[in-house]
Amino acid sequence: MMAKAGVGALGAALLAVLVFLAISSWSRQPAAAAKPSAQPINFPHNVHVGTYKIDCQYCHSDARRSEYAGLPSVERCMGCHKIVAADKPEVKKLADYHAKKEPIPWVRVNKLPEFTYFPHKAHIRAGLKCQGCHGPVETMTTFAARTGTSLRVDLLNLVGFSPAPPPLTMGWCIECHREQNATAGRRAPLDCVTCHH
Amino acid sequence: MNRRDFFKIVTVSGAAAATGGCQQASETILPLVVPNEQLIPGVASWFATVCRECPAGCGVIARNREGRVVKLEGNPDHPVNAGALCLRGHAALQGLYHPDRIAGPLVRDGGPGFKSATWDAAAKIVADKIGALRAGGKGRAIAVVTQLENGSLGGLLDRWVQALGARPRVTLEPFAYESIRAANRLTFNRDAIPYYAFEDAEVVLSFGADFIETWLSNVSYARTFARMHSFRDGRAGTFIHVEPRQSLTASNADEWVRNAPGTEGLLALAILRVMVDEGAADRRFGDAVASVDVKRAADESGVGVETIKHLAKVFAHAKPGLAVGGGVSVSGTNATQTQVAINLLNAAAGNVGKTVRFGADSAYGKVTPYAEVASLAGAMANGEVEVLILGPGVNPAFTLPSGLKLADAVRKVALVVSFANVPDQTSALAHVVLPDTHWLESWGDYSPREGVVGFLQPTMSPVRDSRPMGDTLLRIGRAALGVEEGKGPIPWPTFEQYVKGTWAPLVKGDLEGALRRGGVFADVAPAAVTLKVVGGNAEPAKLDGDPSGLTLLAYPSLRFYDGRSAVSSWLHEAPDTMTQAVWDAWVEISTETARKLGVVQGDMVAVKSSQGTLELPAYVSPSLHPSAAAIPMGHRYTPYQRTRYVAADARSLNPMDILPAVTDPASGGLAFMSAKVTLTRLGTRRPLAVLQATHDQDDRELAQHVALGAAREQALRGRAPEPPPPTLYEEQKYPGPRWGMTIDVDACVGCQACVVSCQAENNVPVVGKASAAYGRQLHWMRLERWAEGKPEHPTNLFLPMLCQHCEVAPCEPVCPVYAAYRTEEGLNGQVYNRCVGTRYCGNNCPYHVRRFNWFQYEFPAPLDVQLNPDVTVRQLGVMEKCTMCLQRIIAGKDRARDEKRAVRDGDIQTACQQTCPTQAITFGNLKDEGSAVTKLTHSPRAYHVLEEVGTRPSITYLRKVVRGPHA
Amino acid sequence: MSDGRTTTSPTFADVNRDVLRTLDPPGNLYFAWMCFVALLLAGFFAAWTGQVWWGMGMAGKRVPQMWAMYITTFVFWIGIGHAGTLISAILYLFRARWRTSIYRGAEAMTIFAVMTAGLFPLIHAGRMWFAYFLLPYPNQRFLWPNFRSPLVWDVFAISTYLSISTVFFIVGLVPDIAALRDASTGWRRRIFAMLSLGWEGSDTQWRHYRRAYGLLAALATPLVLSVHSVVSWDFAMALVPGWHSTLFAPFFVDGAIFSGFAMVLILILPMRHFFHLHAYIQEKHLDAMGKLILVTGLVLTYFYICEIFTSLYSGEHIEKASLFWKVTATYAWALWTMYFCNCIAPLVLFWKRARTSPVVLYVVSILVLIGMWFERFNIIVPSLGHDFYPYTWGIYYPSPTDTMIVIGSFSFFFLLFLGFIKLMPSLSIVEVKETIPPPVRDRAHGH
Amino acid sequence: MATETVLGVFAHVDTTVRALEALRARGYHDLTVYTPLPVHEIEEVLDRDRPVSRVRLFTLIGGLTGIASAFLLTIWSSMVWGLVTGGKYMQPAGSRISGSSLPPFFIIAFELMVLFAGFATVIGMVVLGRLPRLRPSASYDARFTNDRFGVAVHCAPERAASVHELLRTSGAEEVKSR
Repeated sequence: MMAKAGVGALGAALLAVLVFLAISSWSRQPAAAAKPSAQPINFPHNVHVGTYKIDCQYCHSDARRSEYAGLPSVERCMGCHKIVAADKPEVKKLADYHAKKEPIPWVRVNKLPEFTYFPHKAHIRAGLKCQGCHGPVETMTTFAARTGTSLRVDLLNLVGFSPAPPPLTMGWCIECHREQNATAGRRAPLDCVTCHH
Repeated sequence: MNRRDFFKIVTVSGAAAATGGCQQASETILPLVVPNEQLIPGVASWFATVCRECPAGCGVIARNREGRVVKLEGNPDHPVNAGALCLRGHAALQGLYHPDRIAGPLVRDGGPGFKSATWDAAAKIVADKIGALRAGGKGRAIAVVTQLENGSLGGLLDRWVQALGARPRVTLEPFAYESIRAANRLTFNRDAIPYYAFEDAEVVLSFGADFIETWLSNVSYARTFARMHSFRDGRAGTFIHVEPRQSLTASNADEWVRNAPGTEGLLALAILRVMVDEGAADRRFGDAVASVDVKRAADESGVGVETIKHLAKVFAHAKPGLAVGGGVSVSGTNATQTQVAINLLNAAAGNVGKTVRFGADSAYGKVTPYAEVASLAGAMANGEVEVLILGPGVNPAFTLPSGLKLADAVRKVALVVSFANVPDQTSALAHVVLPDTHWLESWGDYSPREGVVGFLQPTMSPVRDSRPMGDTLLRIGRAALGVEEGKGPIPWPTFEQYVKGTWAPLVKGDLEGALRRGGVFADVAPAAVTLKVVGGNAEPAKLDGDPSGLTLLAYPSLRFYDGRSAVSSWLHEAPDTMTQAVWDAWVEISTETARKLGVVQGDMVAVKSSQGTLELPAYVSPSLHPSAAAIPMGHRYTPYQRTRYVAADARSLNPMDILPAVTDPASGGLAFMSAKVTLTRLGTRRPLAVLQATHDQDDRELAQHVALGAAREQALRGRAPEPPPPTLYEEQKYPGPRWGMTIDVDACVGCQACVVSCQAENNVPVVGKASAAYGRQLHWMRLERWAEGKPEHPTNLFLPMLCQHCEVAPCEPVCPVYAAYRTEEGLNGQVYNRCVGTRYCGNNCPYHVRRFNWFQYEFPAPLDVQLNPDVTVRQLGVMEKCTMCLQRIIAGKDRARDEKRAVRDGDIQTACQQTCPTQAITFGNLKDEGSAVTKLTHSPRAYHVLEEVGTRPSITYLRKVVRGPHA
Repeated sequence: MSDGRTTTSPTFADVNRDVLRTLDPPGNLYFAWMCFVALLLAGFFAAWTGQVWWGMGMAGKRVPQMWAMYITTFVFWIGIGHAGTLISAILYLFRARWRTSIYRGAEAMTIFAVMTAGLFPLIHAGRMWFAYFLLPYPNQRFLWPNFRSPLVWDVFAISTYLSISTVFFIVGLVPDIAALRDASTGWRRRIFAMLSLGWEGSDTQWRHYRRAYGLLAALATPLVLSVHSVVSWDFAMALVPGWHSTLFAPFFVDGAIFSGFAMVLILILPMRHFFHLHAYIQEKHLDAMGKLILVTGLVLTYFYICEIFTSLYSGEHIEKASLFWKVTATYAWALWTMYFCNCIAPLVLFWKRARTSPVVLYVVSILVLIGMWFERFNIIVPSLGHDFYPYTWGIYYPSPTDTMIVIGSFSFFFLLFLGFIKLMPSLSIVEVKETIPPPVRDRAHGH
Repeated sequence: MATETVLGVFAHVDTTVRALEALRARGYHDLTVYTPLPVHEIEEVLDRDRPVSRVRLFTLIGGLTGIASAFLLTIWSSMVWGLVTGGKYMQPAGSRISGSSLPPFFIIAFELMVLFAGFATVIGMVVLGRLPRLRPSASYDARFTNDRFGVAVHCAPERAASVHELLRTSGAEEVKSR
């Protein structure tokens, strides 16, 4: 009877160790990527990029000069949509925002892991295509991306497979940099502090 | 929450985002409604303005990212500071983003507290009262007190005062140097403070003038002093400093002469007497010093006759020399006499017109003398003032001596209106608070000296709901006058329009250019002055209180000036270089006094004067004159600092609280050295947070020096190139540049500007007193003071210590996860993401420059808005250290790449280098033979700290060149 | 086998009975101890939780003592973990028969001590939740640990040591669990049947078993010596004056054995008393243990002298300053405590009466443990406190958190050990039988 | 081919040895001997016709695998990035092998050698000893872990009777067929 209690105490203590370690460790792992969800305006990339062949940087005009690609100002959207397709319901939403002088609360889709610096500018300067990282945008209706580390890949790695690293993870960046250096003769940096500082 | 995302997300223009600074991060991105071409998210914009943290008026440029100012730097085009900035200037950001900043107008809630009000309601209270007074013909009952505003705001206020028939505006600056003006009136017939050309002097003889700390224009004079003093091409000037206390300035002197407090004038006359006697000065000065007895002067001042003769010889032979006077012990009741003596000394040595230049006169010459402030206080006490308007930056209840009983006088005023934007001791007495915008959010201009007009422009939209004082007063004034906008004596709708109107003739059409340059800078023709030799007179300073007590030296602090900068936690955490103490005030007592009282450092001591008692921990200094006790001014805490960083302690830290209101009769200036105090041991302890364990190098040759003669010889002969140290291993190859740094210990004056600049640039958190005292401060850079020689008369060497970026770095191989490694460009990389926090690297660093995040340090809102978006905010449990401003290197390379060229020497400046007034720090590519840093690395004075450990640092120090007895 | 022969020599059945009796339901004293230990353990977890939540600052660490009591206690426990495998492996290879009655307890102690020690790198890490970065496994970042870092050597050395010790322990347990299985019924029997792998003691099994056991002992022997050497290199590879010494590996190994034997005595003596195992743990065992403590203690004294001598003889100003500071300044009391406990106190064991007196042995063992804890403390804290750079010299003060965690680590260890002695035979049934004369019907055929 | 197992339970070592000697003399080699502890005398008798345990082969292979994998892991993983720490390249740089970081890798190699060899040894023991057994073999008796010795003779059923006799005369307490 008493022995059972002793064994129980021991087991409980050990379990507490494990539970504690697990919870505290798990809670501070790098956050997984945000899931793409509904945007305030159902913006069709395929129409803009695919059908009308608008250059990415026409709207994301900061990409060539800034760390961030940036989003077009409402003013810029209205530049075309004052006339073009002004009767469509989604475009009317845009006009509403413009009239109210409110920014459109777009939902973030591409999210880098924490504490990482990614300058769009340097990549545009190197002549990379946006699609190289962001996927075939011209075929997407609403933009979607699955980014960030995944447990599945970790587990596959652990048992000896080496699956392709998921987009916007470190391995993914490194893979491209290495490939570019090896095949295209570029000097894509592989120094840790280039992105982590 | 990831701090960087915060910045990415809120890339909104305009006021909405910038005011809050406390928005929660959301997973939404807000684009601009209307594009703002000046602000590209992710790209820094720079706005030039003028620092208003003290009347020196240095030019600053503010780095704006995503609509927020994240860093201040000196304006390289500005003639006063030429790119350098002192620690107080950097810390202005913390005033801008102060957690206690007042949001919106406040009015009394009927009791001791305040309640918020609308701008209309609050302004109406003031306008009604003023209108009523004016209608009753009692305009004189309105008083306006501001800090030194000599530009448009001053002009507007003067018009306002005139329009309403109020009392003439009083500009209140606690340190007003009335005695210099008075002495110049007497000897040169000119009521002005001239420009002192340190850079042209061979010998500087300073009587207490703490020009590296606060005297007149510390950045400007530290900069020009370095040009005169630091060793370059075999030449170096000499600096002699006379002061009872070894201040920071004194410890930069080649010869520090410790005198009895208040005997500076006597010494100056004795020196002049010797000069006259030995034929080194014109005979006409003989009359002026006829009554001076060198022997008696030596006895009274405690300075030997030989020393006086030596000083006279050195000073007389300088071509040219420069004598300056100031500081607390030259602010007694004999201050003007002392300054007259110094003027005579300059005149006798032929320095006037050479190193003492009238014409480009300092703005300080326009400050209202203290005597008038005192008379205003008297008027208030008599009930003659019914409305008191206090501008921002003035805090008379704190900065004026308690002997003036100012607080009591203010309480007699029916309506006190404060424009403070952070609560202080005086705004607590106000009835209405109409928060002014911070100077970084304001239009304006300021002229630090004749010919130089610095322009202020908003560098961001207001952080809190506040309005420019000019706008508010225009509104109130018009309401009181009962006129509409555009009419009457003050017709301007806003202060901005008034300012631009006054600028129009100055800028000659190129407003944008002037704003970009930071103002309009013109050379002023020197003004000739004629000397009137007046009789030298040196009475001892009159001291109030127990004659057997110690002379109280209440000295202005490098960190807080008069206390207005004390709102910044960065400054509280930047150690006082001499004591290395943070977060507390102290009373500095000599070893003799300490022995008599039986106290050691940290023991509480009651300092009693005729005005009251102050209880402070003791700092025992072997070098202080035994007849003195010194207390730094300006120590005060704001509410959030009290709760967060120091154990709540309501007692005063302010020496002004025990200072009698005594004036120097000749100038009307406040006598800061006016009290004798008696000290008693309290028996309790409040240990000081002193960062440096010992000032004794223990023969480890961390800070090295070389005698002037030897340095000259080496400079002439050069140094044989050293063979590379033998190694079994492959030398590291650097495909690109290899970054390196040199630090000239000879040039470093210990001003701590680099420390605070680094803190601002690199998101270094503030840890508070307890942590700092326990070796947990997080500064990436520290300024060490190493004392050599006799403890009572040490030679101090200042050693800025930061990550040495060793080639054979002990920290790297011990890291289990490659978080510490050597980059291709010769830096010690530290990858925060990868760091597990074993702290092995921290142990193994012989320099102990690695910093660990012991806790999750917070940046209380809205201080978090200041964070540099290019630098990671570190998580708890992570090791961090100097990165040699990696983000600036990346930006510099990026800029060069955009311009399709290689990085040039000087393209990239680290934050510490950029701000250094004496240019002691040089950064660059060590592989480039032509770069400045490579040349300095090969200097004969070059050495590495702890060279024998074999770490082969990338930071090379240059030995201090010592002259004088220790050489 | 003559040394095993006494007039009251137990039989094989006695051995089974006596050893299995130790697993009888425990009394109130046992539970009182268990409660006390569990209470301390709760404090340990509370302190640890606080530290993970608020940060490493909860522990009294600072610049320059970035390491302090955690690493002290870590090295202490690793040291304790040495005696077990030393007794079981090295003494096995040397055929020292007196090991048989104590080795099981010592092995269990080893494993629990290494487990306790293994907690400390986790407790100590600023970001415990990323401790897995130290493990070499393929990952999405393409990153690997730095095999040049002594801490990675630690990871390998300690995990190998723990694995091999555990394997050794379990292999030794298999025949005993079979005996346990055969003496029990019901669900216990089924569990023991599984744990014993169906051991039957057939000749084939014994043949491979003996060979495997011998090989494991041969593998474990260099491992014992290597583990503490590797741990010592955590210090020896660093530059810190007082650490940077080639002496450290043998110095640490000796110290570890010294403290390990002391801990064995601390555990064995009460077991002998409460379980009435005087027939198996005899005076000659105590005597042998006493002699080992004495010898290792004398060797340790020699190392201390060497350490001081090399410091003085080096001519290195910084090295000498560090030594001088240790001997005279703030932490001098800790240093002199260590010298007394490790050098002076064991000298009493020169007398045989002291070596065979449980009370004296117990007191000496406790002193030795105190001394050995302070040895590690003196290596870490004062050395760091007065190293190269005078600016940052400083004094470390333990905080409630690290004090609680250090004390709690003892509770963690004792909880495991208390549980073990009631769950598994704490004497090896098989090996104890080896020491007593086998049953012989015909004297003529006996030995 | 059906065999019968005859089990003799002994209380003494000398009687067991005597029985074994007798069985060997009669040509019975298919024996299983159960002992509560390894008994030297019994092993001596049995080892005459049994090979040396092959566990050591497992150990050798395990150890070599450990060394190889350790060098592979350390050298390869440091080549992946070629990071420099402490002013030294991790990989052999240029022509000089001294540029590499081999010495510390020997530590890893040693540890992995011991680890792999240890596990291989246990696996060898388990495999060769036909462990684990889910249920006890037919001839096993619970007393064999206590203080009894067992000799199981696997023989043709027709010879069982003579084995019975032989065991009994050697001094078996109990003889039974299973």
